[in-house]
Amino acid sequence: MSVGEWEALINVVLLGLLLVVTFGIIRLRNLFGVVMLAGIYSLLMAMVFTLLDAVDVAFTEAAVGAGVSTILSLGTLALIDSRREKIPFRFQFTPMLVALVTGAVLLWGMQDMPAVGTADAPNQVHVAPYYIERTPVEIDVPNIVTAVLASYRGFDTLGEVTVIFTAGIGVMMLLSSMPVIGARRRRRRNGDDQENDT
Amino acid sequence: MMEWLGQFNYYVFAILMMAGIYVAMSRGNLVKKVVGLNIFQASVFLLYISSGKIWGGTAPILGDGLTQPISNPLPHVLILTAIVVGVATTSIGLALIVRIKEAYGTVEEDEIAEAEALYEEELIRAEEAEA
Amino acid sequence: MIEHLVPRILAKLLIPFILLFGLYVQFHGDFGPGGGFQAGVIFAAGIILYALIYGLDRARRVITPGLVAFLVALGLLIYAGVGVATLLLGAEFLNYGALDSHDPVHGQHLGILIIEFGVGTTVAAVMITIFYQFAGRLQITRELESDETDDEDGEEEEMTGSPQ
Amino acid sequence: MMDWTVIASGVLVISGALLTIVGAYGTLRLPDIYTRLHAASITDTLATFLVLAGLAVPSLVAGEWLIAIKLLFVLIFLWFTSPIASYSIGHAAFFAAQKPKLDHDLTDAEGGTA
Repeated sequence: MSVGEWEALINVVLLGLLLVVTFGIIRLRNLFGVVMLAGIYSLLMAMVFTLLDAVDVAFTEAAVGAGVSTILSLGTLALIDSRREKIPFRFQFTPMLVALVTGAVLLWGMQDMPAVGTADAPNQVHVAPYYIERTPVEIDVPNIVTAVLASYRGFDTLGEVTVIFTAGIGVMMLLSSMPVIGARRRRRRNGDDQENDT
Repeated sequence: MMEWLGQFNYYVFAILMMAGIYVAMSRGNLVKKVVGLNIFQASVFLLYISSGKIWGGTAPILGDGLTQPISNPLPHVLILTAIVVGVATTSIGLALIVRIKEAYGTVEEDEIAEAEALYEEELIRAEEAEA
Repeated sequence: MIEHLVPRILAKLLIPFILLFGLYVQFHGDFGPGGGFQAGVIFAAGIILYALIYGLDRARRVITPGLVAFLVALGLLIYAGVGVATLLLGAEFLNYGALDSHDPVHGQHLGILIIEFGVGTTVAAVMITIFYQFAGRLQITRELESDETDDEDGEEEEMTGSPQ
Repeated sequence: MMDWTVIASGVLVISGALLTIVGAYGTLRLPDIYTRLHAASITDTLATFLVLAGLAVPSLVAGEWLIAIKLLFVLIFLWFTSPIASYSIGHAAFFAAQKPKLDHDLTDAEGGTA
């Protein structure tokens, strides 16, 4: 077997594990378990990315998805003090219909796409060779991803950094005021009392 | 050489996207909804990265004596930024959940709707009492 | 708070290396996998580990929230400032070739290094901010709850008003 | 590259993978959290050592010291951190009042590994 075939085989195994973890997330009611499975999902995704030659992306996914994201989710769980989902898993028609329609549309649209990993696919022959050929001449850094990220598409990255900045400010605004516990919960309790009175 | 694989990655992408939509729509728990959205998001990452791969290729880092083909670096750039932006927006969602929990005392969708209905009812009642 | 002796010692050993690795990823991003986004997250992870093990108050004393809020804006300003600088030097916005009048390729190197530093600063500061906000919220909510119940003496951590 | 390097690295990696499978099986089958932790932490230390050693063999033979040194750093990092993870889990389980299962069928020797 060639290197490519081994890669494809490992790819299939990892994607299978990814599917198993996804269905675990759907079925599980324990929120702590769900957050942990989401972390495992991110790690598996990082492994798939490594296999698919996206080392920078895998690096980011492992640090962000499995590290920071899990810590934030656990912090949220500690704050909301909710261990289990209230409603057990049951089949729901409308979401399933939407999901099935989405899947059908995606499969229909994917018919024209080339097989995964072919070297003569349209997106491999038009733009990519330009970056691969021009980077050593114009930018001269070995990592093409960095060159494209920071130089060719620097304006795009500026926008992304602005989004992150805005998100940070947003979290600061949402969480830095003194908490008013149960502003609407108390009302609700009063409402319940009134209902009981009548 | 790799005909047996075909579009397997794209099928997995479709299934993951369906799963993400299903979780985000059907579960009442807000934390689970956010996790569902993350699955949805990661499925798109998988689509992009898969489309850039060449079997037997190598990572887009130039070196001496490189003979293999180089996978497409452009999807990597797009997804790299998307991941970090994704966690930033997820944290906004989680912060909103925290505020919802503080205000309503619950993170279940139906209970929030119930509390909100009671609250509005009470507001109307208070207005009527004033009038 | 229970004293965790073993993690404390290990954290003392590991945190400098985590921060060092963050810097390596930051400035070696041109040559290998890495760059501002990853480095920022790794750097923030080091600080978050410190806060998790030694307590939020001590972390806030080392890296003050004011400093972090300043860094959030500073990173973005560095990035946009490079763009303005290239404009002033007579090239297009974010065309780093103008940064070095003799050798455009060297200018590109310089530009990439600076804007990656800006990206790293903003990402690290935002991640630390988000963690501080969540952890500070947790601390304050716990204190409020222990005030409400009053049946157990709460942890004797000084309360600093808003979790800024 | 000579043939024996491939064999040596293959043997090391595959034995590491087999140990990982044993650890995973133990994590599933053992009765309580402490014994499961024991199974998992064996995987963390010995299996990662074998896999990383297997990866280091070809680069050492090819004279690429930098790769081997990086792998050594990964190994040191894992050896420092994964026992801490195991310690923290065990600590948390103990303070969450998880009792170890002491079945009368278990002998003392097996209880000692828990």
